[in-house]
Amino acid sequence: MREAPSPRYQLVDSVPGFVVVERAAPSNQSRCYFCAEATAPKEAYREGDQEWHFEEAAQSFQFSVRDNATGEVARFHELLGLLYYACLEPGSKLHRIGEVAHSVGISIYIAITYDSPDGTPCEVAPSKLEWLNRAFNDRIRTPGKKILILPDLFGIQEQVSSGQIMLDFSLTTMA
Amino acid sequence: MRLQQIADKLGLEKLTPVFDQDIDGVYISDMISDVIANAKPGNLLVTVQVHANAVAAANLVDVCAIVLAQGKRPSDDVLRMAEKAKITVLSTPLNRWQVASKLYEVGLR
Amino acid sequence: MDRDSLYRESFPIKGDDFERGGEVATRVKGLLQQLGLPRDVIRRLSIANFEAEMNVVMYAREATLEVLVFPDLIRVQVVDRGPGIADIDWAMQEGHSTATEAMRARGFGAGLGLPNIQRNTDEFEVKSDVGVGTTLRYAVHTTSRPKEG
Amino acid sequence: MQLRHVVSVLTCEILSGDDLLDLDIACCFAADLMSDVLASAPNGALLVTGLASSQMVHTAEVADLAAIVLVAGKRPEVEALAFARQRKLPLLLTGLSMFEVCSLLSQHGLRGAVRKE
Repeated sequence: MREAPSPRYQLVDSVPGFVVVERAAPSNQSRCYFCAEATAPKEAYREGDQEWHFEEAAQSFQFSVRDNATGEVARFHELLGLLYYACLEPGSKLHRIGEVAHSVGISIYIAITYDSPDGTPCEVAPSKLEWLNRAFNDRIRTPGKKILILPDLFGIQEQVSSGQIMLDFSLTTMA
Repeated sequence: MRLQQIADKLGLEKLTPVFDQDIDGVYISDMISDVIANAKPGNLLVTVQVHANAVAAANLVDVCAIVLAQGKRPSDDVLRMAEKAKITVLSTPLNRWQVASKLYEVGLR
Repeated sequence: MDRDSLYRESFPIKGDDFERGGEVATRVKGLLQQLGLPRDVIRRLSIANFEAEMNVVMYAREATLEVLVFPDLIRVQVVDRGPGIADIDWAMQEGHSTATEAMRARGFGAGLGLPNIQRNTDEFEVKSDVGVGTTLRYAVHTTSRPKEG
Repeated sequence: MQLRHVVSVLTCEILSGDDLLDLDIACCFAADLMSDVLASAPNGALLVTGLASSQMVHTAEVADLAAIVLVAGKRPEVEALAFARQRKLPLLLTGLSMFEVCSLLSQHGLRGAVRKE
């Protein structure tokens, strides 16, 4: 196998864990967080007047990106997963934007984030997104191909299902 | 080794046109997170995962092709998505173990 | 501009800097969030800004995206130095927005997401000089008055 | 092939079943999707997997598999390990990838599973 030249930006410190989806009663609000424990916690707990119940867990991982030139490291603890534009409904705004970008060799992915404790999505800082983009683009070897990971400018986070986000849900289904 | 050569040697069924290129190693997994974290550009991805996200992850890390083991077939939508992203999808009735053995026999490492 | 804006900020966009594509739209979104604008206004402007930014990233050398905040609307002006658009009417036709190969063959540079920008905004205007550049001006009306700060 | 042979070929860490290394492994099945294991893995097979959750051991138990190799340096869930120890199910860890495990073992003569119909 040929040794690829060492890339400047690299995914490092991969920590395995779980994406845990939980739901509150009585509000029926849902939120998700990352758990790096060896076992996803499944016990219900109270927070104010809400009781949070475990709903689902998927195997996942968190990682950092290291700039090998400076040794700086950024951890992506807010990143839940990436959503490929083509996994969205054809004709939707982002799908259409993604098609245009695709025709010039750019693959658009949306960074979907974990929820903050109040249930609203976290945000990935633009500077960190740039690192993430460089880390993935440094790995690409197909000439002319580019990855563009965007924040959720389009408000799609609340409309997508976990099946559309790159996560390992349903791996353990024994159907 | 070229993708087309491997497809011919193992008798893989072509579910999309073959976007021929050099293969750099093999990665076997059905887990999207594993593929994103560990698969390398130019890898041949062997999986039974036929979900659209397998194509999404394959495109993200620029693997050269997806080999679906155990005769798995994705939906036409997923195949169209792969073809559009210029990711070759091949299928074989062999299981992952058998695919791995054969790929090793023909010289992939 | 026929009246003074409450606030204005300029953001430079560099052509061919793919990995930062979307950065300006992201920063502007942060600004709009600070202004406490309705979510729908932010979303529509973000889509328009992203389209405009990508046009620059894909086709132009550089541009400036300027955001002007008024009590009842947000105005955005994108001035690029690039190939310009030879036939704006053609570029504005639905369906031509995705036919980039054909567009490039016909010498169109920008204009890629123009119909989408128009769809998402309340005012839209495009001016272009071939070989010089393109100026986009668009605005979204804010139903509620922006909050202080 | 004896389990101890698998351990040496893959330089495994033995988390469970260090007293079961004489076990004879008939064949091997590689999978991350547990539904797939249930559908296709023959009993007595060695399961090669990247799934670290307790479903992995439960599935191995239900499908009557001989042992499990967890690949790519993954650590099993605490419950999974406790279950494996309790049921005397050998659980091995290796830093090798699934492809490396499959190709190395087949090179050393271990057969793949013939597909159950």
